[in-house]
Amino acid sequence: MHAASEAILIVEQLQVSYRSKEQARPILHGLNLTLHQGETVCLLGESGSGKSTLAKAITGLLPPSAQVGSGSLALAGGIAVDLADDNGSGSIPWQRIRGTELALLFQDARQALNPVMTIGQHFKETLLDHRKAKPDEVESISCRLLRKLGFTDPLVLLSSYPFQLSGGMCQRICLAIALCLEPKVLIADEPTSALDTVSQREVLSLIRAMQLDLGLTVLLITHDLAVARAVSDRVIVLDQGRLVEQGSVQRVFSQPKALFTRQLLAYRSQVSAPAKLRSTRKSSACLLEVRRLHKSYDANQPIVRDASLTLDEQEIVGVLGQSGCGKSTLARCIAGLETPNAGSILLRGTDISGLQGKARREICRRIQMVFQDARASLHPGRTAQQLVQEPLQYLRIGNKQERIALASHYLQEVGIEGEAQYRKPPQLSTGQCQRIAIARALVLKPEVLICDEAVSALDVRIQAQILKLLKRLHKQYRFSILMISHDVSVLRSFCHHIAVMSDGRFQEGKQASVRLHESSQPHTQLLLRCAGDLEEVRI
Amino acid sequence: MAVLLRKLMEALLTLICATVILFMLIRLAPGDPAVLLLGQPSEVAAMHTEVYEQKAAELREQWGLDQPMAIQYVSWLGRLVQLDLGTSLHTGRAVSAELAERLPATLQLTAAALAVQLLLGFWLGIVSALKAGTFSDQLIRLACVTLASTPAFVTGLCALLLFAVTLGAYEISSEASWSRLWLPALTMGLASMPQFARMVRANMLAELGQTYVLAALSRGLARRRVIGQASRNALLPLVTVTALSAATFASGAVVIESLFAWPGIGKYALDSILRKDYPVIQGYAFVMVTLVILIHLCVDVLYAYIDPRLQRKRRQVTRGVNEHA
Amino acid sequence: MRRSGFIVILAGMLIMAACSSNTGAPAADTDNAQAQEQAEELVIADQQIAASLDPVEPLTTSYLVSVGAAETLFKVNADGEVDAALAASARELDPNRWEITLREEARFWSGKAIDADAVIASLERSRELDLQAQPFLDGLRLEKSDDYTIHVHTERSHVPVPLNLSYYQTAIHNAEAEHDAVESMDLTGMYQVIEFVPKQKMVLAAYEDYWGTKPTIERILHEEISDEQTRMLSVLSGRSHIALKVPVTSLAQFQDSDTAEVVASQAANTQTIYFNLARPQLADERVRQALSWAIDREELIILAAEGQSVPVTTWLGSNPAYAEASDSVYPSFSNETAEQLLDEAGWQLADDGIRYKDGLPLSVRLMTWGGDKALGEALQSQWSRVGINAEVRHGDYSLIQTARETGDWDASIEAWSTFGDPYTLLSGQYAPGSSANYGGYDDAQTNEWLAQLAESADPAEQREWALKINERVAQQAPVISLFPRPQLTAVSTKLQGFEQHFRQFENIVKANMRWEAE
Amino acid sequence: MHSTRRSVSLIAGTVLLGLLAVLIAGAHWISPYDPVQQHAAERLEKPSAQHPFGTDRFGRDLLARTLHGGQITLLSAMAALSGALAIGLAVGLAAGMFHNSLLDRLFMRMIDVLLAFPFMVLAMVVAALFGTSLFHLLLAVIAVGWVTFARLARSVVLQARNETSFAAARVLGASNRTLILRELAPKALSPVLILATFELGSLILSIAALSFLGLGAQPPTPEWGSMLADGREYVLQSPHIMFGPALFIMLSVLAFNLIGEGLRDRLDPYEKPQL
Repeated sequence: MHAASEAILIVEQLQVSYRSKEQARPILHGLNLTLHQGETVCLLGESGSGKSTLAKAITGLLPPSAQVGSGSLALAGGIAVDLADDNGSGSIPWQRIRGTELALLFQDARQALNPVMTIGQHFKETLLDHRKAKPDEVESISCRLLRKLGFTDPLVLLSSYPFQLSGGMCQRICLAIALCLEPKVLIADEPTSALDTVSQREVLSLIRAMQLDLGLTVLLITHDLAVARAVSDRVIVLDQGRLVEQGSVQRVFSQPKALFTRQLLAYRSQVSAPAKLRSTRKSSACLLEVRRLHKSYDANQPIVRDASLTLDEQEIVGVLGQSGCGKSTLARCIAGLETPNAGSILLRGTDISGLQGKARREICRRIQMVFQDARASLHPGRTAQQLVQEPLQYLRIGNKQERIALASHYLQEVGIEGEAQYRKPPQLSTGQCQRIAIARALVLKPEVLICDEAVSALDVRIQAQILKLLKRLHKQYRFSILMISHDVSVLRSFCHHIAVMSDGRFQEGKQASVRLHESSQPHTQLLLRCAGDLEEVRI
Repeated sequence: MAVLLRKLMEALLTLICATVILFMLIRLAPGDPAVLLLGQPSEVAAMHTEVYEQKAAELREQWGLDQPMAIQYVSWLGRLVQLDLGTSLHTGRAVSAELAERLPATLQLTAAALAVQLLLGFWLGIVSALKAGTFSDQLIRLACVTLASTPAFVTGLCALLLFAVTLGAYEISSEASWSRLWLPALTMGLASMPQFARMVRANMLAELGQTYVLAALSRGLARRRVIGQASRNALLPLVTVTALSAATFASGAVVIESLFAWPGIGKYALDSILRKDYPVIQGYAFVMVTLVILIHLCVDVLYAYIDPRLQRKRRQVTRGVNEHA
Repeated sequence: MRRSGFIVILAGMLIMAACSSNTGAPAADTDNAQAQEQAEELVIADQQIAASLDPVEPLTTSYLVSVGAAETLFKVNADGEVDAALAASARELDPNRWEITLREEARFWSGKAIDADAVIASLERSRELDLQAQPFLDGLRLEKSDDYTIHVHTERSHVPVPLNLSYYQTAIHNAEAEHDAVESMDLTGMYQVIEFVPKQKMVLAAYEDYWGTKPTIERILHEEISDEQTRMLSVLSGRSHIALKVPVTSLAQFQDSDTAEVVASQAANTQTIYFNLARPQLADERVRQALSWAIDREELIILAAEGQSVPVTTWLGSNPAYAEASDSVYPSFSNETAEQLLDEAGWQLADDGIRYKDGLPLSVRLMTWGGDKALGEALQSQWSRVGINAEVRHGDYSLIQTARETGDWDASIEAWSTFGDPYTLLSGQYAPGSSANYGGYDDAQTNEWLAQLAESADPAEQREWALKINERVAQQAPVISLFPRPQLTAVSTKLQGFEQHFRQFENIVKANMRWEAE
Repeated sequence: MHSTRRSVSLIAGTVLLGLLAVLIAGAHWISPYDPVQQHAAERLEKPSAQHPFGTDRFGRDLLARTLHGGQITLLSAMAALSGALAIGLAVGLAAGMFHNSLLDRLFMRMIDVLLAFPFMVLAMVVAALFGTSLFHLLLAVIAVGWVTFARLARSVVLQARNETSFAAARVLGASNRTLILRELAPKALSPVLILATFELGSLILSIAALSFLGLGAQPPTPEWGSMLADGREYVLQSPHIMFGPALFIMLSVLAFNLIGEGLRDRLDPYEKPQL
C-alpha cells in the first residue's frame, strides 16, 4: 500500500560471514533489501537464517568475529555507507546514523537496559547525548512519550530500575526510548519472542500504532508466522542467508511461491490445527492428583497458591498461563525438584511431595520431565548414547549391554539413528537435542511425562516435528502428559484438557480443550483473545 | 533494616569465632611469655634463679597465664569489650596506644598505595579490555604479569638503591613524612596493581558483552559514554576487592614497611611476632580482624546503595500501566 | 578512550605532583636551614631504639647510655680498665667494703644534685624494678656515708664494685622523676632528650650544664631502621652518619664508598656452640671434642664473618685481658683427630658418609637465630665432612628458649660477653643450674675451682683460676668457642672522633666527636 | 585472528613452563656441581663460563642451587596448592550442594573467619606455632589457602544448581553423590583450576616471602626465597647472587600467570562489540 512512496533504506549485496576456528562461516549471501517510507516489513526466517545478523550489520553492531564481505547501506537523508569498511576503522559515522536514522529494539528488552540506571536516566542520557533536548525538558519529553505508549503514571516509571519491571514493560520502554530520538526507521529484532501472548499482543499493537502515528518505517524481524501476519505490510522470507521470497503479506500467506515458505505454512497449520482428539474415556483412573498445593520462596510473594489439578491415565493435560503465573514451579514440584510448602501430590493415591533421598529417586522412574532448553539440559561432553544411558545408570537398571540396547532402542524411537547416536550435543541440532531429552525421559518408562515449555522456543518446523513425535510416543507407550505452555494454539492442538493458571492458582478446573472458548473466566478469555488476535486478526 | 541487623549479627558471630581462633593460636604458640620477657639475652648471663623465678611467677600471675584457658579467654574478651587490648610485654605500654601511634603512618601509606593501584589498575584494565586481543592489550597484560611475578622486596630494594643511594633523591629515615611516601607507595601500589587490572579487564569484557552496551550503541550514544557506563558496572563488583586490599594494606605490608623503615603497623606486627609479644600480636590481630569484618559489613551495606539490584525490598512497579493501549 | 586514558594519567600525575609539591615546597624553603642543621645534627641509625624513657625498662637504658643521655657511676675504657665516670673515684676499704665518692658539681637535668641519697635511690630503684640489674647489685648494700660519699658493703669479698656499677643497668637516674615523658624524665647525661617517638626516633640536644666535657655536636637524632640493608643504605646515601650493627656481609660495599667507612672491632663476646649434654651422643666427651677438632675456624671466619675476626678456641679468649687463652686447647683444626676420636667412641662411618653406632646415626641439630644463619650453614658443612649428620634450624630466639625448656635440642649458638668479673662470668656459664649453663654441665673439678675463684682475693690469683677453669671446660667441650663476634659500625667520613668499643652500649656517642672541617 | 592471538599467552606460558621444568628436572646434567657442597676458596665469584650464575658466600655454584631450588620451591608450592585445592574443592562442593544447610553455614562461617585474618600474620603465627620448616610452612599455607578455592567452588556450584542440566539430572534420578561428582565437580573444576594457576604464582611468591623472613626452608636446602634472602646481604657487592632465584621466581610465576590468562580466555571467550 506504500509501494509508491520513496525508498528510505536500501541495503545492497550484503555479505557477512563469521570466523570460527580458522574457517569462515557465511551467514548472509549478498542480500538486497529496500524499505519504503511508512511501511512495516517483516523479515521472516528460522533461527540461524541470518536475520539478526542483518539487523546488526546495518547498525554496525556486529561482533569482531563477524566480517562484512561486501554491502552498502543508503539512507533517505543522502547518507551512503560502504559496510565492508566497517571493521573497527571508525570510518563510518555510526553516531549520526544510529538512534536518529535507525533505531533498534532487542529481543530481551530487560537486558537491553542498563541494570543500574533508572528509566529516567536512560531517557536523559539518550536525549542529551543527541542534543535533542535541554536538561530541563527531558522529564516532560519522556513523560509525554511514555503516556503515549500507554503508561498512565510515567513519573513512577522514570525513577524505577529495569529489574523492577516486567519484560513487556521493558520492551515498551525500549520502544519509547528509541522513539524519543524520532528515528526514521525502527528495526525490531524479535521484539516479542521472549514475551507471553498477552504482552506480545500489547507490544505489537503499540509498534503498529506508533508506526501509523509517527509515519515510522518498521523492519520487524521474527520467526513467528503469526506475528508476521498480524502486523506487516510486506513480508521477506529468509532461508539460510538467502532471500527466498518477498511480497505483500496477503500474497505470501495465501499464495506462497517458494517451497520453503509453503513448508513453513504447512508446519504452522499442523501445530495450531484445531484438536482432532478423541476425548478420554470417562472410566480411566486418576493417575496424579495435585491437592491445594502451595509454594513460596518469600512469604510475601507465593508463587503457587492453592493449586489443584488431576491427571488421568493416558491423558494429556495442558497448563496454560502467562509468564510468572507459577506454572513452571508447579511442574518442578510435581517432578520432585521443589518441596511444596503445603498441599499434597498424590501419585496413584500415595503422597509423593517432599520426598528425599532414595524415595525421591524411586519416583523418578514414574514421573519424568522434559525442559524448555533441551541443549542446556544435556551435558555437552557426552554422546547421545551416554546421555540416554544416564538415568539407567543412576537408578542401576540393567547391566551394561542392556543399557546400551535400551538406549539405542529409545534413540531410534525418537529418530536419532546410526552415527548420530555417538555425537555430542554441540554437534547436534536443537531439534535433535530435544529428541534426546525425550528419549532420556522415556527410557525409564514413566507413567507421567511433564513437558515444561518443551516446544516454545523452537522454530515452527521443529515444533511440529516434536509434537508429532510426542503424539506417536504417547499412543505407543500410553503415558500421561502434563504440558506446560503459554501458547494457546499449541495446547489446543495437542491436549485433551487445558487448565488455565494465573497468579499461582487455577481459576477453574481443567476444560476440554475443544470447549476452552466457552469458559467464562475473564483471564481465559483474555488469553484466548490475544492469541486469537494474532492468529486471525490484523492489528 | 532486618537485613542489616542480620548482617550485624553474622559479623558479630564471625568476630567471636575469630577471637577464639586467635586466642587459641597465640596460647598454643611456643615460649612462655613471662620467660620471654625476662630472659632477653643481656650483657652477662648471670641471673639469680630464685629471684628470676619469683619475678616470672609474678608476671604470670599478673598476665593471668596460670589460669585455665577458658577463664583466660573470657577475661581477655571482657577486656576487649572495654577496648583494653592489653599491655605490650616489650615496652610496657598500652597496645591500643602503640597501635594508634602507628596507624596514621600506615593509613597514609595505604591511601597512597591504594591510589596508585586503583588509578593505574583501572586505567590499564580498561584500556586492555577495550583493545582486547590487540598488540597493546598483550603488551599491557605482559607488563602486568611481569610486575605481578616480581617479588615486592626485590623491586623495593632496587628502588631504594636507585633513588636513595645512586640518585640521592630519597631520604632514608624512620619518619613517615610526605616526602618519603612516594617510593613505598609506588612499590606497594605497583605490586598489587596487576591483579586489580586483571579483574578490571575481565569484568569490563564481561560488561562489554552485555546487550545493554549494544543497545546503548544502537541509540547512537557517544563511545565515551557507553564505555563510561560499562566501566561503572564493571567496577561495581570490585568494591569488595578494593576494600579488601585496603584492609590488607592497612594490616601492614610487612616487607615494604620494614624495607623502607616506615613506622607503620606491619613492621610493628612483625617485630612483635618475632619477639613473641603476645598482647601486641593479639591486639593487633584482633584490630585487623575486626577491621576486615567491618569492611565486609560496610561493603555489604554500600552495595545496597550503589547497586539498585540489591535493594530487594523495592517493590515491583506494576502500577500506572494501561492494560491495553 | 584515548582521551579518558590520558585524563587518568593526568590525574595520576597531578596527584603525584601534589604530593611532591606538598613536601617539595616546604622542603625547598627550609633547605638552607636544614643544610645548616644537617651540619649540626648527628643522625644515628640503629636496629632498635628505646621503647620507653624509663631507665629501668629492659634495654631502654642501654640506648640511653649509648647516645649519651644516661650515665653510670663508672665506665670501662677501650682497654678494658674501669674509670670513674659520674662518680669521682672509688676505693676498696676492705675486702667487703668499697667507698665511692661522687662529684659535687654534677647535676641532674632538673638541676637536682647527684648526691649520695639520689644515687642510692636510683640504684635501689633499678634493683627493684629491673631484673637485669639484679646480677650487678645483688649482695651489695648501699650506705650513705656523707652527702657525696657512699659506702658499699658486699656479701662476698673482693667484689669488683666499680665494674658492677659500670653496666648500663645501673645508670643513675632521678628516682623521684616519672620518666614517662620527655619532660618528666630526669637523667644526667651530656645529651638531653628533647623529642621521643617510641621505637621510631629520639632527638637529643646537648645539655648545657653538663659536669664534664661538653660535646661539640649540638643535636643527635637516634632513629630505628630495623632492616640492616636499609640501615646500611642510609649511611651510604649520606643521610645517616652512624649505622650500628652493620652486617659483616656488607663490608665490601663500603670499600669504594667515599661517604662512609666501616669501623670493625671484635667484641668481647665469644660465638659459642652450646651442647645439650643430656643427649646420649653428646654426653660422650670424645664426640664433643671431635666436634671441636672438626671445626676449621679460619674458614668459618671467612664464610660467616667475612674474615672480620680471629679464631678463639676457649671461651675467655675473646676478652683482651685473656688473650693468651685464645688457642690453648685446640691449637689447630684437625679432621684426623676428630675422626680418630669418633672411631674410638664407636661411631663407625657407613657408606652414606654418616657415622653410626648401634644402628643410630650421629646427628646433631644446631639451632641458630638472628644473624648466625650463615655460621650454622658453614658449621653444618664442616661437620658433615667427618661423618656427622648435621642439621641446621634457623629461627627466632623464642624457639631456642622453648626447645631448651623442653630439653628438645642438641646444640645452639649464642654469644655472651666475656668481659667482666671472672667469677660472675664463669659461674654464670659453668656452675650447675646457672642461667647460661644450658647443657647441664656439671663437673666436680670445675665446681671446686669455681669456689676457689670466688674465695680468691688477689687479682692475679683470680686470673690464674679463671684460666684454669677456662681451659678445663674447653677440654671437656660442653661448649665450643669459635671466634669473637665482629662488631661493625658504618661511620660517615664527615664524622671524626668515633671510637669503637668492645662493649656495644659504650660505642656510639663521645663528647669529642666533631664534623670534618669542610 | 582473534582466537589465534588469544592462545598466544597459553602457548607462551606452556612453553616457558616446559622449559623451566626441563631445566629444573635436568639440574644434575646442566650443572655438575653439588648444590650443597661448600668451597671456601671460590666464594662470591662473578658469573663466568665455569659458574654461569656465579657462586654464593659459601662458594656454592648458584646455577646448581637455583635449579635444585626450583625442584623444592615448585614442588612444595604445588604440594601446598594441591592440598588447598583438594580441601577447597571438597568444602566448596559440599557447601554448595547442601546450600543453606547446617554444614554450609558452618563452612561459610569458617571461611568468613579465616578471610578476616591477614594472610601473612596467620601464616607467620602458624609457622611459629609448629616451628620453622618448609613442611610446616606448607601446612600454614594450606590452612589459609583453601578458603579462596572453597568460596569459588561454592559460588560456581550454586550457579550450576540453578542450571537446567542439574535439574535434569535430578529428575533422572541421580543421587547426591552422582550429582556432586558428575554434574557439579566438573563445572567447578575449570574455574577453580584457572584460579589455581594464578594462585600457584602468588603461592610461589608467598613461600618466597615467608622464606625470606626466615620461616621457610632450612639450610642448606636451596630454596628460591631463602636464596634471595641470602643474596640480599650482598646486594651491592655481588648482586648476581639474587639474579638466579629472582629470575626463576619471575619466570615461573610468569609462566603460571600466562597459562592462567590463556586458560581463562579459552574458558570464557569474550565477544565484545566494536566500539
